[in-house]
Amino acid sequence: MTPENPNPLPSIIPEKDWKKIQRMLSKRSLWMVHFCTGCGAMEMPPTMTSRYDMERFGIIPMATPRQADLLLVTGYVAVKTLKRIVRVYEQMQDPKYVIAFGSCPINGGIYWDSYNTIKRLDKYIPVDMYIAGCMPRPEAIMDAFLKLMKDIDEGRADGWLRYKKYYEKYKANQRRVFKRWDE
Amino acid sequence: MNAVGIFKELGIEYEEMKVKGNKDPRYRAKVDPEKLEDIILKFKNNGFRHFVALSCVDWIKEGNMELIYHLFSYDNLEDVFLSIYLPRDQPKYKSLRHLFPQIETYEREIHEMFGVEFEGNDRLGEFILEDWEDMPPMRKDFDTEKYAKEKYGSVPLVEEGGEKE
Amino acid sequence: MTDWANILINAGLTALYLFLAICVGLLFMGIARKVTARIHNRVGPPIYQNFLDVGKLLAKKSNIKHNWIFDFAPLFALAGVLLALAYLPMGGYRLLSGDGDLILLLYILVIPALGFALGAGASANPNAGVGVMRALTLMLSYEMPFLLVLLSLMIYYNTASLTTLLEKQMHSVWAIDVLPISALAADIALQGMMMEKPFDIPIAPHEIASGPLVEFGGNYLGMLMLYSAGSIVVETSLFVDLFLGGGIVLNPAVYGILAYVVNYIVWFALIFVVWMIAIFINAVFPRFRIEQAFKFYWKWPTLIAALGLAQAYIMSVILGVSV
Amino acid sequence: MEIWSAFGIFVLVPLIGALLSYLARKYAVYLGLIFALVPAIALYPFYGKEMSTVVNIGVKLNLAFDVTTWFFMLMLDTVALASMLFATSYVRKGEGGFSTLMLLGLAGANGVLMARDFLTLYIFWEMMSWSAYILVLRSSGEYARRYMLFAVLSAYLLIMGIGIYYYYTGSFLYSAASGIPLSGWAWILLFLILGFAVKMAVFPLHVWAPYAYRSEQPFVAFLSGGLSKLGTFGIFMAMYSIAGVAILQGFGTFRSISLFGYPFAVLGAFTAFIGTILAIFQDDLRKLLAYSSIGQLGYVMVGLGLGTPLAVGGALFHAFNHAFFKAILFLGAGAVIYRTGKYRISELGGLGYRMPFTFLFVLFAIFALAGIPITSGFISKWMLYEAAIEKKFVLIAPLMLIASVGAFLYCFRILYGVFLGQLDKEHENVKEAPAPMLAAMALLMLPLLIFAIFPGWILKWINEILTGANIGTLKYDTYAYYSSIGGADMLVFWITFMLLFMISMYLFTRKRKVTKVVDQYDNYLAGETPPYVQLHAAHNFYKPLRDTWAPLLRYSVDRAYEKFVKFFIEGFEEIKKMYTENPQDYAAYLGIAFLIFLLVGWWLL
Repeated sequence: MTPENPNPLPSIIPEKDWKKIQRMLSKRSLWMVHFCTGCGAMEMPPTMTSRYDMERFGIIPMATPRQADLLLVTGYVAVKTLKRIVRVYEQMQDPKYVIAFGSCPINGGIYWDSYNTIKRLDKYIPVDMYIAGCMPRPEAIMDAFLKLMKDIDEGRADGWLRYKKYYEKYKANQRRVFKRWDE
Repeated sequence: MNAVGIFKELGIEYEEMKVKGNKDPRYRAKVDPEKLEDIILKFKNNGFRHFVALSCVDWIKEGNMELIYHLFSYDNLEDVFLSIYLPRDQPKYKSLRHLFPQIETYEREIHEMFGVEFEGNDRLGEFILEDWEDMPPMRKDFDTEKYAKEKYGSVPLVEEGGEKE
Repeated sequence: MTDWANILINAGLTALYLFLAICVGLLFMGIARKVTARIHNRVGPPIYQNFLDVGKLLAKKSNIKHNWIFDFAPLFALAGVLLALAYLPMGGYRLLSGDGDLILLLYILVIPALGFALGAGASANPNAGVGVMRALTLMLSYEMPFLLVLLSLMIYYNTASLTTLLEKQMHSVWAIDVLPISALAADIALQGMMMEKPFDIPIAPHEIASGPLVEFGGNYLGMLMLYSAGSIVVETSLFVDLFLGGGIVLNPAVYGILAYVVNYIVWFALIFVVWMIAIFINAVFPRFRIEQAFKFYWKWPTLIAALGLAQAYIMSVILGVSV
Repeated sequence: MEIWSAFGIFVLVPLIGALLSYLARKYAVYLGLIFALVPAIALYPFYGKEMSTVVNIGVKLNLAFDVTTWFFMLMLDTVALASMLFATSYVRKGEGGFSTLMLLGLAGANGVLMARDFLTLYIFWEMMSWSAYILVLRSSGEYARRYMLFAVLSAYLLIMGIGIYYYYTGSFLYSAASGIPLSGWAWILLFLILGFAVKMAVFPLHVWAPYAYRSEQPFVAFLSGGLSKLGTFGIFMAMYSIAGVAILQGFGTFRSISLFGYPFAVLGAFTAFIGTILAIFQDDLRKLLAYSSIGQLGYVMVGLGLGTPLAVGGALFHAFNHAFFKAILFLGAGAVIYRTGKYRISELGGLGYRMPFTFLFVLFAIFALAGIPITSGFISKWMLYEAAIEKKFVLIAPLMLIASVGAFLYCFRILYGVFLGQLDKEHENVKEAPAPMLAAMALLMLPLLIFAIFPGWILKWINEILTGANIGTLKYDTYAYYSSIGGADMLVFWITFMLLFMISMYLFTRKRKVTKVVDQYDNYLAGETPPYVQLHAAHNFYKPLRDTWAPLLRYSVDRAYEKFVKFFIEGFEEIKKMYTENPQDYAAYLGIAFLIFLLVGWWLL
């Protein structure tokens, strides 16, 4: 594993604190890119605008995965969409986190018997946070953001680490469902 | 010229469908596949300029596929459903996209979902589903639940609990 | 000996002023987000949010790079903007502006833009190419009124050096009282120069996925955020130095260190006001299309700037007013 | 004796070289290189020597050598050397004609610079024009015809000027210019300046440039880099050493600027503006560089027109810079065409990754053209702006400033369209340009860098030229340069720039180990993964700008000339109808003609 981002001032900041600072920084400024797959995208405008305003926690929508470190998968995931979601996920830079909205990514939801939607997002890309509900309301989404920030702080949100560690397994699962572009 | 007149002129027995809450007249007629093209042309020249949809019904028990051509006329607000029946095992019919351009898209979808062949339409093939090898999924003999359980259920979970930082 | 000591003190002060300028720039970005939020009737992030954002970007664990030309963007952008800051008197202290004049500063402002455009072009993303094309077209449009404004100032004050311009404004009245029309045109041009809505056409997130910034992430984006912070201070401070006397209230020769501190606070207040004007416009305007922006800038602001130039020309050449 | 060696080296050696390379066809290109090397190197010991002589070869040629000649020869011979070095790998081996004609052109150019009487000037001017015409003819007859049309026009204008000069002074010597009335001077200067302005492609007479600049690139680098400077030299000599500042001021002054020079300054400003705007919309790389060359020479025309020491100094310095950075650009374009065979910007793309050195040289030349302070291109533009603002010219200064902003647009179009963006599959295995080409471009890059760090050196030479023509002096020292309203110190600039560059370098390279390099197809395209799609956004690059300029772009001087020519052709067709081959008509014409003469004769008496 290549050493992540070395400590800039080893003499001043002890190694352990540097990791804590990195986690605090990435917690306080989560930049998100959201993949409007299903019916969840409609829940984002209320969370951004004046009633709930997620920007108070430093969460703002960004245009490209290169600039973002939080991917929101909002709704059922068709096989065709999963190929693009994996591509966008791999274009993001570590540390990156994934939140899946609604019951469809958890267990397929109302499309449990459909032939072209996947039933559990976790098998294909590491998901740090699921929000149950057949489209959660903005309150649930805000609660999820706060929980994710606590997870990041305590180091539990390590989806990106798992993706690097089990990369071959994840790719094998993906190859069973769609043809990867780099094959 | 309204739909009933055209039907009488062509000598096709038709049936008027009463639909609650819809006062516009709607007619349904079973038509001989060979003569379908001229009939549609006749309707098209007499005010039925709007081709609403081409849909397909899979009658698995009778063993045939029904293609329904749905036309609508703005002049006297009438709907006409012309349907033909094709054998279910190799359903094949000629493409009518030269009458209405949008027929091509419906034909591509029906080809992918029901497996109906349309000669003259060169853009059949992969349309909505990507890398799909199995049989056309909308046919009644395709069991989606078994397919879903078998394809997505069998994917193993990646081991939980990667080591913490 | 004093010559070397003098140079060292100056270098130290310049470094301090540059560091302060970048911090002020980040603070201003935070304030802008807070003010825009309050206009949108929501709470908005804390003022120091941009410091956290830059920290997060520089602390990211992995980085994406395309090719060696891609590295030009952060290097030239940050070096160029710091150079522009060095040649700009801030809070009355002249930094290096004694050794260079307004035209040198105009061309130094181009170094970061061109370096950033090269890096964006090297990212081989069509969005970036279209974004840079829009940025250069926008530059051609707002430079027309801005150059006329600079000309009117140079003609009226008969100097191209910023230090003499500040001294003349210190002894007599601010330039905005003498050439108000040019000041108005300059403020409109400033809106385009700072790429605030309605002129944030090149970095439009919805249309071209934030234009030239599309492939920059992590360390690159952190450096470019420092560049945009610096460029905010450069543009606002340029307006303040040209038209509002550079914030000089106490004559440094008379009061010494106290004058520099007081002038810095006044200068800070003035650039804050200029920044707030831009942000209020930014919070409520939609985004123009690039043709509209070009037509707009070459019509009304150019007319206003031409009026200002005519006024300066008449006063300085025909009426012979010498300052 | 000294002058003989000067005349020998700079005129006879290239002539002999031309003859030899014509005979030894196989080694022509290498011979051309050696014979171009001799004048370029022999130039340096000649600095500071003032000498003149009369060479009698049937007709008496007055020749002289002074700082002005030396300064312009420095430009011309170095660019010629670079072109010949470039041509060794660009031109096919058996091509005898190329180096012969280039050496002929070089000899003619050096002769023009050393001439001190109009007859010699005209002889060498024709030699240079003809060799350039045949060189353009090598690539296409149509371009050559247009170039010839304007070369002949410039020759006739020169003859008109020389004729009136001879009428008043009775001799061709420059120094014999005394006792000419002001009106005489007006006509002489007008014809001479217009004659030389054709060579500099000033606005109404620029039409030949976009065509002639599409011939072979090494020659075009010499034509636009070197030969167009002869126009500058001619105008400078006509206005400031033959006529002299006193006569120019005699035409009346407007804020201490001679009323004769001011309209040419305005014309130059318009040329700069129009040349830049046209250059922005060109898709053909060579036409774009041609219009940009017209624009940059517009700046030089402004400087010469204004006449203050800062303006003329700026013009000479800008001509010097233009000779070098334009030659690099044309050689760079030649290298790209040599490797890919394509010259349309929208067809190229991503070559910067395959040809890194060519990209770096062209990038440095673009910095010089745009006037970025890292190169000496900035100083010459700075001098021209300060000259215009010092004298409070509110028409010339905005046109020049907005033209320089326009220059950034087409500069980036070249860089992005050709060198950045997505690399086409076709050009994946394009190799770097061969060594002689790179050496040629490196040679031309040196002066732009050296004089950016030590501007004092070149300002000393320019100051000598200005004092020679008693125009005035420049305020400068080795690192800095001043005008009455401002100044800049390059030493401080360079130290600060280096320090700040190191700071951002440190801040940036901290994460060298965790950076992953991705190829050009791993791009964010909304998650889409096109297998192979050419997504190079350089096609029709400034479309929104072109749409807003469309109403103005309809008018073009090119089409105006074509309409003018068509008007004459149709007119002569009508007249031709007169000959109707039957005798009665001819008899009738005779009768009418006789009648007309009778009437006119009666009316006159």
